[in-house]
Amino acid sequence: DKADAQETVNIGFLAALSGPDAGWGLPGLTGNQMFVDRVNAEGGLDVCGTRYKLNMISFDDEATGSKALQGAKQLVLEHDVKFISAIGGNPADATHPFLTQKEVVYASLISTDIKPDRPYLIAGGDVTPRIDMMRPWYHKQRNPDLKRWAVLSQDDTIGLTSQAWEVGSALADGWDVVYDEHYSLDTVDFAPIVTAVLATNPDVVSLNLSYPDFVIGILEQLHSQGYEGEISANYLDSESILTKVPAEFIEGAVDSFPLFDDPYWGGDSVQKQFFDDWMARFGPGGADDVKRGITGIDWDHVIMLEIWAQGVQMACSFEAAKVVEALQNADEVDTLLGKGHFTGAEMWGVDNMVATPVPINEHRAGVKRVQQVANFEEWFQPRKEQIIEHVRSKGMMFDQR
Amino acid sequence: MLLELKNTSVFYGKVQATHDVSISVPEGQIVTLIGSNGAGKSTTLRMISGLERPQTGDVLYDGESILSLPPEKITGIGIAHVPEGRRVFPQMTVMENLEMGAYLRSESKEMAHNLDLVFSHFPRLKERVSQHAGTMSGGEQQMLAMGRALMSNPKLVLMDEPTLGLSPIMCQEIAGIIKKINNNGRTIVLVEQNARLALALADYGYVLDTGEVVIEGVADKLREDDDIQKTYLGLG
Amino acid sequence: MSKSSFSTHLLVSSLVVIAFFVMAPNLVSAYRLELLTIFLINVILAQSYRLMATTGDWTLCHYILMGVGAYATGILAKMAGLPFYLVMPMACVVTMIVSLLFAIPLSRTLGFAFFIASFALGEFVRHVWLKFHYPFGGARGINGIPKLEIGQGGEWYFIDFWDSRNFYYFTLVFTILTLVILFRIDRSRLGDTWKSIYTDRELSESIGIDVTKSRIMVFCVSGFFAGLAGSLLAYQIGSIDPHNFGMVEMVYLIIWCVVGGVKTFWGPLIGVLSMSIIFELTRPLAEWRPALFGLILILFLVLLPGGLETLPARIRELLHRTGTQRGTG
Amino acid sequence: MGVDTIIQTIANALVLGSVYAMVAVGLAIAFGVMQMANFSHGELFMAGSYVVFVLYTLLGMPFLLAVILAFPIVAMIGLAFERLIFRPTRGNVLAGFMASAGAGFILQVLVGQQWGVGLMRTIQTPFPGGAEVLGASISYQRLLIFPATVIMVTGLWYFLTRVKAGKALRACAQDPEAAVLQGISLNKMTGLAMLLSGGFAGVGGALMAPIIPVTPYMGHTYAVTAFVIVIVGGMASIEGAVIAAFILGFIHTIVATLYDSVTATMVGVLFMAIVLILKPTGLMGRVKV
Amino acid sequence: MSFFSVENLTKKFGGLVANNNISMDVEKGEIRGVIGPNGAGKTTFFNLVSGFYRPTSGKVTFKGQTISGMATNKIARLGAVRTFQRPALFSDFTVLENVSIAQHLNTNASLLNAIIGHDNHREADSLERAIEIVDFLGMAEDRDTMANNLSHGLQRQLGVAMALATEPELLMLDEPVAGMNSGEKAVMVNMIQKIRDKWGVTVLLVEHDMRTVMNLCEKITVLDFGEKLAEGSPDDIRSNRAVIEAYLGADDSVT
Ligand SMILES: Nc1ncnc2c1ncn2[C@@H]1O[C@H](COP(=O)(O)OP(=O)(O)OP(=O)(O)O)[C@@H](O)[C@H]1O
Ligand SMILES: Nc1ncnc2c1ncn2[C@@H]1O[C@H](COP(=O)(O)OP(=O)(O)OP(=O)(O)O)[C@@H](O)[C@H]1O
Ligand SMILES: [Mg+2]
Ligand SMILES: [Mg+2]
Repeated sequence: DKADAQETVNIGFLAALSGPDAGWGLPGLTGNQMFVDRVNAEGGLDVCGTRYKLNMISFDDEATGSKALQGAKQLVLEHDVKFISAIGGNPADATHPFLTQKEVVYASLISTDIKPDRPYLIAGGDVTPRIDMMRPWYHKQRNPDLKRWAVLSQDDTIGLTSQAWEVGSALADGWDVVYDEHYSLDTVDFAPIVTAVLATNPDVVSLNLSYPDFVIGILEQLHSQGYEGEISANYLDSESILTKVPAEFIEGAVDSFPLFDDPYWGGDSVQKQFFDDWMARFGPGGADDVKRGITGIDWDHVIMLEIWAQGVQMACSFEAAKVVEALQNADEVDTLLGKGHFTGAEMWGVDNMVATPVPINEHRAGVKRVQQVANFEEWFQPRKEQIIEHVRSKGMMFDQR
Repeated sequence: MLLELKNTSVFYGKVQATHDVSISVPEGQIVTLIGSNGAGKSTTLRMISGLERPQTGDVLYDGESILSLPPEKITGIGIAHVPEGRRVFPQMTVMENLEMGAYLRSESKEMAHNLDLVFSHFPRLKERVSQHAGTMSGGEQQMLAMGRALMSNPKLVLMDEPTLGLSPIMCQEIAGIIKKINNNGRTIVLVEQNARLALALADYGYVLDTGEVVIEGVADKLREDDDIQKTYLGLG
Repeated sequence: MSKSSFSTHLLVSSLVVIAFFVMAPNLVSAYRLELLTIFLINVILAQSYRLMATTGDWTLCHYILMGVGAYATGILAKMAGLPFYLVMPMACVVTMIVSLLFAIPLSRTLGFAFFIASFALGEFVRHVWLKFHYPFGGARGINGIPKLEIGQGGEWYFIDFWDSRNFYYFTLVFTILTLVILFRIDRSRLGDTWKSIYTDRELSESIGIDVTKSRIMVFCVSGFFAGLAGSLLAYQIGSIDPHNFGMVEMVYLIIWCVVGGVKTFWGPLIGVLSMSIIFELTRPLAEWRPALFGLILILFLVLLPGGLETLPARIRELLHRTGTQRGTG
Repeated sequence: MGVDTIIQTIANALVLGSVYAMVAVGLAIAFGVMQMANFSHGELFMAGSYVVFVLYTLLGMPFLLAVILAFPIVAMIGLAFERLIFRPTRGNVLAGFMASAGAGFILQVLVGQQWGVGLMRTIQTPFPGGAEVLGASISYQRLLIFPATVIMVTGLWYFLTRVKAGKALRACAQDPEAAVLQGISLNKMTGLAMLLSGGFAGVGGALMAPIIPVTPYMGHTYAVTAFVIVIVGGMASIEGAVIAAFILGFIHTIVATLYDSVTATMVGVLFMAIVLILKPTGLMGRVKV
Repeated sequence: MSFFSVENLTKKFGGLVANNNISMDVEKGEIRGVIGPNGAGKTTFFNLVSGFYRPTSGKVTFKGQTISGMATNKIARLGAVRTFQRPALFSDFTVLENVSIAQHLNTNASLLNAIIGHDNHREADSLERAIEIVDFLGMAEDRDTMANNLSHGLQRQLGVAMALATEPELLMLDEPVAGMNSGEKAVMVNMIQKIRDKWGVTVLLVEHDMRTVMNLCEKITVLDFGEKLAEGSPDDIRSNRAVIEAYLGADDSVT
């Protein structure tokens, strides 16, 4: 039955909403808003018999630690939010002591934020760095003769951490890592960097989780400097890439941000449903036309929001400790990427990462298509010691950072 | 009267530079403004050419007020200003400087004519057409500044201390040229600290002191009046 | 107004203001108290920036200097494990030393070149933070900076400055101290000497003022207080990274000073206060907000170049003038 | 390092130097004439890219036509800056500089609101493929930039030394008051300077649009580099700006190839600091800034 | 060794020799004039001895110490202070404040003193001395006038007052009467004489105005084309053929 909600519970959205980083924050609002509206339309979130209307409040943290802390304080002290959806990285570092003290569940996009002293931080909706770890393996399977792995990403928190995990995994899967560097966030000209990469004669050039803007610059240069090997990346935005390089150039390129209109999911899948809903509302001619295409960020945030909502329902409570405990103990949770479960202690010191299936895509004639959905845990277990050893040698383990 | 100043007062911020200055310049004459430093001579010239606006009073040229015109328009109606300190364009050649003087005269025939005229007054400029103005000596720069002003074929030439910083011999030469320009039918307002030189050249003179016209008269009379010389010109 | 009645005025109004700030934790909500704390830190920063401006040197690296104080705090407190009463003075001194290193080449330039060169040197430091992961932590920065506390839990004199009320008072003490010191400098012979450099550098030089040394000294003193603000910020957030000390923050600082004015001691205070209020009130504008700040910057620089502090004088002037006025130049 | 890597690096440096030159020359013109220091020069560059985005990507005009149109369109924005910002703050470089920063924010927001703040706008490469030169390969799109810069800078040089209006512009830069006394309108000349400045930035942005991410915030990095170049080159000197652009292009490319781009930026800034210490007027500067 | 001496001072700007091998000696308590036609190098000379320029070669000594190449402020600290040809003052301050800023050399203006409040410039004795200087120069009525509201003549006098406030032993005046009417000139001449007589200050005077120079100076040095042309008493100079030719002019209508 659809009894109307009596009470309202506030949830927060804390990310850059203006300035150069707004591209990382604003899209997150779309998926979250769709979820909130759907739940409210259904009469609110059913928490063991009581229904709560969800109310999302956003705060612009300008991707800056001090502003994020101010935002966390406003969301918690003024609005008493029970959950904060965020991008993570430095803002997570800045807000965490406070949020831990106030016992608020915080969901980061990226798992690298998870630490034992942040008991209420959950992450993993975004497949980083699990996919980055599995790509060397996938390439090796596809073509066992290849040997030389080159990887580069931007010089920031997530780039550094996830590249360490990727390199460890590449080594574990028998690659020679011939290039392992980071470029500055201010880079506008990738010509010299690509020249340096190509000087190492790589078989595969991996962009790790280079931001989409950088991906284009690097690929454009790889193409123009005559690179002919394989390409691998966390996220390839095919549509924009194809404006710069011919489809043949990225034929077979591997990434892991699936398209939700990929036939692989099937016509009545949650993914297709999300895609259609999003297009109807935010796409061209929609009520809230955002004047851009759907991206991974549009559905990245909402995965964690849905997980939190399930946690609340399982715990029959909004208390952070209970919600997180319920999630950790659950056999499985539903996500937009399929069934997931909480794990991660070996990588992050605490089981606060949701391990969803990892979709692996290849480009086929210019279109990204899911090839397989891999099981991370199975892959990780036999390799973990070697990988962790490398990450530790880079100083990137949770207890070293 | 070609030019008439009626009770003009100019302020720099709160400081009053000139008080109720009235001056008449008949066509074809040389009128000189003399007085010590800071008397307001340059200010008066700058006001005529529109670089400063008077707080009160009016400036009539050919009987019409030119107060509302911006300085570049005032050049256009036939008033040329040879500024204090020469102010040639140092990194441009002599030729380019002269071309700038003819900025508003686009007709090439007229320009060629003016150029010939300037070169006839200042043969030295002709030898130096491609020299950068900044590398010329003070006297040569003064000639260039005067030549540049003549390039716009003005009816009225305002000259601000053309002998400033020149050797006595050069002063004589410049004085001769001023006379020649005047004989060519151009009216001249000459500002000078060198009162003797100025009064020797001019038809009529005004003495300025701390922003006010304290005395005026026919140049020869002023030159002979010992009292005036002692009190206002520091001569004698 | 006579001098003495003016100073009683000043005394009374500052007492009222101080009383408000002392009572604030009981008067405002917990979040507002956080805003007040941020405000106090910003006051230190803006006031130290104004000190620079008294010699006519505007910089684009003040936020970087604040960052130096914050990084020094992070490193000394976390890696060296020192208590705050050692960390804070050391952080200020470190910032002062870095300021000195900046000031030596910068003192060879003037005006606009000084402005841009200061930016470039600041960028250099920011890249040092990014490049040298040890000890600066690269893009991630330094997190887990130990809490600020006196004594240990259980001891009678234990004070936990993690508590926002306590931290507020802690910041308040430093803000008042900074204001008192900078006010005294402003009114001192030394302050006059520095202002004289702004008015006429050559003249100052000729009456025996060592202009270069003075400019370097102002830079260092200003850096010292920027370091203090940075140190407070580091303790407040507990985690710092290069992003905290970027160009956008620098532009905000300039907006405060432009809006308030730097001629008088109180200008930057007015600027920080008014802009902080506008900043919080306009949150709902989200993406449009930078445009609003752009507009404010333009309007002030074009219409009220001296900042709010000159507003009363401007109004008086406008009332004084009547329609007969003709434009000059 | 192999020979082909060295040749590739030189080619990279020439391309980068050309881009820098095109952006920096515009700044130098504006600064040379009435000391207009445009903080938002990068936003004019961004506007040039958006002109290509709108005309070429959205409306389907030929790419080169869009690039050519970027000149007048962005020049008009430059002119608006001159009218609304630089003219009222004339005589105070810092005030103009900061106020123009405000204008930059406004442009960023307007563009973001009109064409989306999404991660980027990508523009189809109009000239796919590339050329092999002595073992180095450069895409045609990049190759285009070098001759374009040569043409534009030569054109500017011709304009400033052979055309009356250009000479008048130089006259204003050398002595504004004396220029006015020759009948040259200062307002027209400052307008002209900002038109040219905007036009250069616009064409630079337009040419680069297909090879860099186009976002409302893309201009900042270019503007910062351009300011460093203009200071190294000597503020108002156009030759200085061109020379410094290529020096920095080479420094950045070589260090980024051998080490990394963070170090490259640091070396570039250090280079500027050294130039300022040794020669505060910049490489070709005549005026003390 | 003289009180103030210049030996073979040379300054080149690129190819141009603005000062060439100039030497002179000035005794304590003397008023020395330096004259010469425009462009002769007087201002350059002045800038060299006051530390604004660094000489290409040659040396300047003051009280037995070499001061050439020293920064202006250091030279000022030693007691050789210059004034400017233009009116130079701190326009946002009153007359008294201007003088009192100039006194800073003789006060304990340190950062520490500023912070603990021990360097107030209204301290009794320095204030007394500032008032003394202002009154001595006949500006008693204008003590609290803002400097930029003074008349031209008074602005120039204030410049001298500020120089005096540094308690100099050598006062270098650059065209002190430029821009003054004859009344103001007389005041200034009188003032310079009083400064020397009352405080024993040595004066070095660069001036165009012949009458002022002739009235005031015991000895005059004439420069021409960057070189020393002549040196001697006013009467010597007046009758020196070379000086007449180069500067004073044979035809007295243009001098
Ligand atoms: N731009 C200015 N700002 C403020 N005051 C000024 C300005 N220009 C001139 N004055 C003042 O106005 C008064 C008149 O100056 P002006 O230059 O007209 O005198 P002048 O007679 O030409 O003197 P000189 O012989 O030195 O050229 C002086 O007191 C001067 O100080
Ligand atoms: N900074 C400089 N750079 C190049 N040349 C200079 C410089 N300063 C002065 N000169 C040149 O040196 C020569 C001497 O100039 P200076 O100013 O010393 O003359 P002056 O005797 O003071 O003349 P005036 O009586 O006109 O003030 C002149 O030819 C001048 O052009
Ligand atoms: Mg004059
Ligand atoms: Mg001189």
